Amino acid sequence: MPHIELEYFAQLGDVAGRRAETRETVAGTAAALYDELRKDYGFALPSERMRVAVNAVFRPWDQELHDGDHVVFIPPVSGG
Amino acid sequence: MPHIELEYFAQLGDVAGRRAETRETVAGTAAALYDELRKDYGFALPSERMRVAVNAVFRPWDQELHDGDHVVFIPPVSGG
Amino acid sequence: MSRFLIVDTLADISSFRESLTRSEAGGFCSFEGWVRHTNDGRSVSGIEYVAFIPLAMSEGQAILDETQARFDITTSLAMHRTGYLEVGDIAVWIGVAAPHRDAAFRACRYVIDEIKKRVPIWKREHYVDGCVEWVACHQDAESGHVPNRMDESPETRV
Amino acid sequence: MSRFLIVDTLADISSFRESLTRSEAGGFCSFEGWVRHTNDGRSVSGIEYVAFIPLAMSEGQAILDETQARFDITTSLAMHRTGYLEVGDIAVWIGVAAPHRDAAFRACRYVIDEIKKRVPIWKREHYVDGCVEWVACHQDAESGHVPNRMDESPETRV
Repeated sequence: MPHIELEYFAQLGDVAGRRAETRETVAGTAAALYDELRKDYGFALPSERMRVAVNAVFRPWDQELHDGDHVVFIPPVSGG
Repeated sequence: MPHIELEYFAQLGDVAGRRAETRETVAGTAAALYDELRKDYGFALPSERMRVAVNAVFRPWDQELHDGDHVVFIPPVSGG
Repeated sequence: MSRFLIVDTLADISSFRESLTRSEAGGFCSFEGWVRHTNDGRSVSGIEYVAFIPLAMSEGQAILDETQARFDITTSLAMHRTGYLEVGDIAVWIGVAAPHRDAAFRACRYVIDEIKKRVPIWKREHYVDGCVEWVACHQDAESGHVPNRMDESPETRV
Repeated sequence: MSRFLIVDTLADISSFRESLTRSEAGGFCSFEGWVRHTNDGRSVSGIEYVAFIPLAMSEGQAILDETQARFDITTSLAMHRTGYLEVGDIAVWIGVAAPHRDAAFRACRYVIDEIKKRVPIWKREHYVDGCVEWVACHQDAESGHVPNRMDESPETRV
């Protein structure tokens, strides 16, 4: 199974109880991976409210994931 | 005749050849005084393009003038 | 060189401003976001900012590049803080120099609006009563629904 | 105390900005007008500003009072230079602090727009070729008519 590097920001980090992890997953897309994480951690935010970055670039939800990819799910931002 | 204290700014000072003067005049209003000055100095600007300040307060053109009043005709401003 | 800076210490805004002076610029507009002492009536002791730094830097730079293309400006620079900020500290600084003032104002406004929409930075407010909450989304974890306030981001406050 | 200042020496804008910090303000917008090196393609060596000081001060203060009444802002300050300024010098500085950014931007813009319309200050440009001309009206003395450019004041340039 591919290994994915995950980083968690803001409330995702609090809910997951960690800032980062390496995860073995069969999820083939960013969307599938987020569904998996919602089941595991109970993230409240639906993907419609989120964006996803793969290897530090914004990508569509159907982005295919490959072994070693770095994935960050982006909750609504609040900078400024 | 009343004595009026005049100060000239910007191009008015250049055209009049002075920055200030005390003028004896029969002009009873600011408008009449400006007409008199246009005749004497050849100011190009019509009063519609000007404003007038009496004793350092903007006043209407029909403002009556009194002995000792300080009058400034204000050409279009260009600060900022 | 990137003109979108993410800085984890007190920023020297005089030097930012100085770096934007150009003899062809006649107007300069800057915006600063300051940490306020209250949010929704609660007393705030400070705000913690966290950024996903590589993406925040590239997205911030993209905003400045868009701004340069969209408005008739000479140059621009933006800085966003991370870490713990106290009331009165500068969270964000934006400066735009332009030949004329209209472009300077509109470009500066565009940059802050886009930063707030798009740059992956999050803030957590520390209240005087000891509570600590992620600003935009702390209601979600409790209620499981997306409140309107997330859309409107009133908590972003500036 | 008047918050509209007319200053005949190099201004310390850091202290102006500092004087506007408020813990209830979340947004701060400032505008600076700088002396540009060209006007209508001619090289400018400097600009001389002359003010009818008592009226300029009262009219400037009236603008700031209107701004305070019209926008939801915390405080504001404006400074205008007089005397001879070189290219790059600051001719005007305006700062507005507000709870939220929209009011800060709009109020700051209002102040500079009104200053340019109403405050009795005039500038005379010194060109590198040795000519010296009052900006808004130098065509009048020659032609006796009022050119459109006086209405639009393109020469004010920011």
